[in-house]
Amino acid sequence: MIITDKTAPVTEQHSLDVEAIRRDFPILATQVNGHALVYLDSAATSQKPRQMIDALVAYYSGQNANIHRAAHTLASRATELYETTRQKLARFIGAPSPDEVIFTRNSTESLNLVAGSWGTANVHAGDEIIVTQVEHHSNLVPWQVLAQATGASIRVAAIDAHGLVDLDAYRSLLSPRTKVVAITHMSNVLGTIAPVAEMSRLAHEAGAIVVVDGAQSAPHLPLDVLSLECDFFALSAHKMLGPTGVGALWGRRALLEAMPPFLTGGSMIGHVDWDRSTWAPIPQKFEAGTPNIADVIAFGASIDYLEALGMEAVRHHEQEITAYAIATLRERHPAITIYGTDDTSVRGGVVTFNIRNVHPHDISEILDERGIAIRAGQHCAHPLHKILGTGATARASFYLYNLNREVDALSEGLARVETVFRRVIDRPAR
Amino acid sequence: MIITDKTAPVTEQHSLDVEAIRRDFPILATQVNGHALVYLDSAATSQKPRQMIDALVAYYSGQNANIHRAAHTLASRATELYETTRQKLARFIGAPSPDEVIFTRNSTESLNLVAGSWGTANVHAGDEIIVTQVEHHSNLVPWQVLAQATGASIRVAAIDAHGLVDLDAYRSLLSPRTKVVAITHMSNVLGTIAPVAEMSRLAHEAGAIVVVDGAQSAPHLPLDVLSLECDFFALSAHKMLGPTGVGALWGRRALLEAMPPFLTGGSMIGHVDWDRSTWAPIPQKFEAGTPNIADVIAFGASIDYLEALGMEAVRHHEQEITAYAIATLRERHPAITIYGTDDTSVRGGVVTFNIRNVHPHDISEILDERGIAIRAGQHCAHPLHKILGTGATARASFYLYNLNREVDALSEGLARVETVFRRVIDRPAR
Amino acid sequence: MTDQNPLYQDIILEYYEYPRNRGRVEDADACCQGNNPSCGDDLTVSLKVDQATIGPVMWDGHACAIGEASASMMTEAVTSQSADTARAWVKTVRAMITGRGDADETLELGDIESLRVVRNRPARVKCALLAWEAFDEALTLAEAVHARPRESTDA
Amino acid sequence: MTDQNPLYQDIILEYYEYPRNRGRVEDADACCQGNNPSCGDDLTVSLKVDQATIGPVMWDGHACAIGEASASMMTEAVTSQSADTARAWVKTVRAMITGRGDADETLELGDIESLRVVRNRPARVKCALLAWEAFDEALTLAEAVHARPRESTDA
Ligand SMILES: Cc1ncc(COP(=O)(O)O)c(C=O)c1O
Ligand SMILES: Cc1ncc(COP(=O)(O)O)c(C=O)c1O
Repeated sequence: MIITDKTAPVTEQHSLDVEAIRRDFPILATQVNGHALVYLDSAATSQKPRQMIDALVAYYSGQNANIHRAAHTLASRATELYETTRQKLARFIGAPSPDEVIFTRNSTESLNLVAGSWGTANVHAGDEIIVTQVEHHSNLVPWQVLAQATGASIRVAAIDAHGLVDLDAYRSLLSPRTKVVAITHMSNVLGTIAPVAEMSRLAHEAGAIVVVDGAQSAPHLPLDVLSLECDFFALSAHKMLGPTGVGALWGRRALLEAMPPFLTGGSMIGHVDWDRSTWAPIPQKFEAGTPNIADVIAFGASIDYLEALGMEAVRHHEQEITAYAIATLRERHPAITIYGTDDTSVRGGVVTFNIRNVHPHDISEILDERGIAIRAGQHCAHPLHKILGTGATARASFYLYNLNREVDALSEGLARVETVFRRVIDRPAR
Repeated sequence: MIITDKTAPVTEQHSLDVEAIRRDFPILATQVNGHALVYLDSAATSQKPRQMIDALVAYYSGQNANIHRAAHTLASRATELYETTRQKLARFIGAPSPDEVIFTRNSTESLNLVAGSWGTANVHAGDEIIVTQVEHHSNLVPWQVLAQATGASIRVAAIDAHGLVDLDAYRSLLSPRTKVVAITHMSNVLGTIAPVAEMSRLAHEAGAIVVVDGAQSAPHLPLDVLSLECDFFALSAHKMLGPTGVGALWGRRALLEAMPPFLTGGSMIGHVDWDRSTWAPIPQKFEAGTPNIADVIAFGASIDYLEALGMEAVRHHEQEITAYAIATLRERHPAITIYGTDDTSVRGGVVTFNIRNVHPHDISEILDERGIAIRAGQHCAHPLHKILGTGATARASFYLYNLNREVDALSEGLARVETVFRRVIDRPAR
Repeated sequence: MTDQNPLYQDIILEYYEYPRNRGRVEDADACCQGNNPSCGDDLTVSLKVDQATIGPVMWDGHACAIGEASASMMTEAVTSQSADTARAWVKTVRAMITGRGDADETLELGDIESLRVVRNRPARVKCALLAWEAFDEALTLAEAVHARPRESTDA
Repeated sequence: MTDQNPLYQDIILEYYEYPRNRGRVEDADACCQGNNPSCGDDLTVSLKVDQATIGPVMWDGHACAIGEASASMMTEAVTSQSADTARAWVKTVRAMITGRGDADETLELGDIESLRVVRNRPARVKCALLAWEAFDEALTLAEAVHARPRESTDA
């Protein structure tokens, strides 16, 4: 293994040293289809710094053991490392205590946990669950399943023409029947950021709890769950420089303690008899079976990396590149439609677009031939696409390692798309 | 990264080249507390060959992308690699089709999936669920939760004095009320192997389905789910040279297709509307959200490793070391009690024991000072420990990389335990 | 062919620009949707079967250039054919695109040959087959509706 | 002390071999279980409180040598003490073992000093504290049972 220094390039005065950062991401030096990789798909999953990869190698090569159940040295060291990530993550998101942080597989499982455990215990026939129009399937379908099982119903809070939650419409949906408000903090399609704190205050006045899908915000925004005033917050490690297979759920202690377990089995029990069992205290109560030990530990290195850069600086960088991308694409590609607001103070580094009469798959295919990776499709947000009035969209998404020159590469790739599809583009919109 | 050959040391005539194998496991060359590590805790989690670690590094350094949803090259290559592991695992366990293999976090989640999805849809008040006395909490507590939610009840099939399932007792429990028989294939405490095929035939005659907890058998026995005649089979990658954070569930296609989803969200849907959704075909229906892509892919390297050695050879090696361990410990340590049968044709490489009047924690502590890692406690099997009449046990467990000289080290360590605790050992049993 | 994109050959772009048989067959005997939920592709194939002869067949909806071109080509291939020949077409295109199953060597592929390029692009195979699979299903449905006993087309 | 194991000092082994106050207090005012589910340790502390004085206190069950020795030491330390002093003992031992919280420097640790070795062994901290925590809980319970108003012991 190469000997490497452990820390991320330190950030000066809010501006990232992106060239130095890029050297930490081995995949960014690779070629795809004979071209240098231009990775504009971080909203799907981020790339990984060598610090995280090295942590995995170090773990499996010298520290691997099962945790929580043994007295031997490897096992207690592994337990300590695992719990250290819980502390780091708690600090990173502003959770008052590491006990309130539960490790899951991904945001999807975190949201299922809330719907399945808190929801099943607290939602009844006639209750209402409010979601917003930008929800990812993972913060929608679990609530549908809960609603169907309990006889509750789903209410949908509309967005305005800029893709921002319409607060008046939201307010008018709230009522004593509202039990849950499920909000995507940052849309993975429009990049728009929801006014979570304000929505939470209103929801709490109505007596509802607030569940925030932070899959897109945790990687990109400075975070503090207490100032968001929410009750639950879900995130995925793989979107924030971490490994696949790790997610987390933060929840308020009193709620978590009152909730029944979600999955059951080893490690989450108190006493076990043949026909009944008692549960361990939180967070163990919600972590059944052998957890994803190695990846949780390696996720600690990703959090260290983000903290060393500073989330304010990450956010600042992404606002700049997003503004540059919106301006560049608009100027050079008259047939483009860009969705969502242009105001980067309320949007993150996700630029979703269409080119008149060209299917997003064809756009991504042609870009891919030049090593440019974007997404095409519905981005796990079918209902939102109906509202946008399009079957599918193309999405370029940015992260701390992206550069304006990659936006230029995207633009050149789109010029090639326009050449191939010139004749259909020039026709009226279908 | 070091350039390494990819394959495991090829096995000749059923006998493993253990010295060569050990060179593939970097952790086995490390020291713990100033002594060469003697790792006898593989039943908790196995150590990892560099082939698996290299696969992880290769993935994150050059292949990382989210799967199933994109047209770009990295994403389709990652999808292919991910699905290749599904094919390998299907072949490894004898599943008729890769579609019948679902990736989960661990055995515990696999068993929760069956209890939560099949169970909730099919088990009703008055029904009975049979478990055996050796069940790990992960194949017991989910059934308790199901029983409590549905009004079904748990029946417990007894083991005999050798720790083997008493088939007559089992037969007498079966009735038309039996809906599920949940069997641990190989006990993680006694090492005993259940006659799954025979138990399955009897269960099917009674109209019940059979759920096998293969957490301990998949790593150690040649497997064929069809000849086991079971309906579901759960396993954990981390116990079979694979990474943490990956488990699998095999189930019969017709059952899986008829089951409702377990977790919901991205990737497992067909169509999504605001208030209802349809589901993708299996296996996607059961894999909500971004799966543990990297670890599933790396698990493929572990399966390759096991297949190159041959599971017959692995089994043979473990029978030999187990027989040697039982004989050595009995001969040199008169105050020892070893649980379970001595017949290695029906037991795996797990040797659980006690030394008179010495608490297992004290045993493991003294062994740990010499770099010997064993487990002490109840091994997630509280009810079984009540039957064994002991509060806790010490457990040494073997795998394909263990040598007889490590059994000797264990024995020398126990001699040290006896020296420290001589006076209490010489007193009558408490 | 100098600057021609390997996937977006002129023939495919031409079909994409000028779709054939796009729309809905009125009073269709059967109507089936083919979709690719993750990418939002959504095609509907509608058809009539008159005695032993298929037609008209139309497709509607949205897909990528490959998917829409393939849909147009499908309608041209199967219209006025017998059910057996239409099924041979489906099997042949499936075999050409996926490399699995047998092709009917007697069929003249013509323009359809251009779809062969998706073979090494798993993400596009689904697009190219979408309309063919929907047609296959619609045909089966239409036959069931007519409740005519049909001869097996499997070897 | 030459061949003495760092954890298993003679003093701990002596207490393990000859437990003090093992068993159950008859007609106890309170009885609390301390357990460590994953390792199967299970201790029950029972006690009486007579006026302001604690005693008898006994422990029963099974734990490792550290856990059992610690339980015996606990009974010796708290018997015949006032509730306040007993609580100061619990806090002091907790502080010594975990490094968190304040110790009462005026208490003479004596044999209990030997428990300090678990401090860097997280897996054993729980064992060493088991009986003390169970005692703490039992004392609170007993006081509640007597329904006597007690002075706060927190600084
Ligand atoms: C027999 C048995 N079943 C189930 C499990 C649970 O496995 P996991 O913790 O990987 O879910 C284990 C291992 O801990 C086991 O030994
Ligand atoms: C807004 C949003 N919510 C939820 C998810 C689901 O995350 P995961 O697939 O990691 O569970 C994603 C990412 O796919 C997302 O962008």
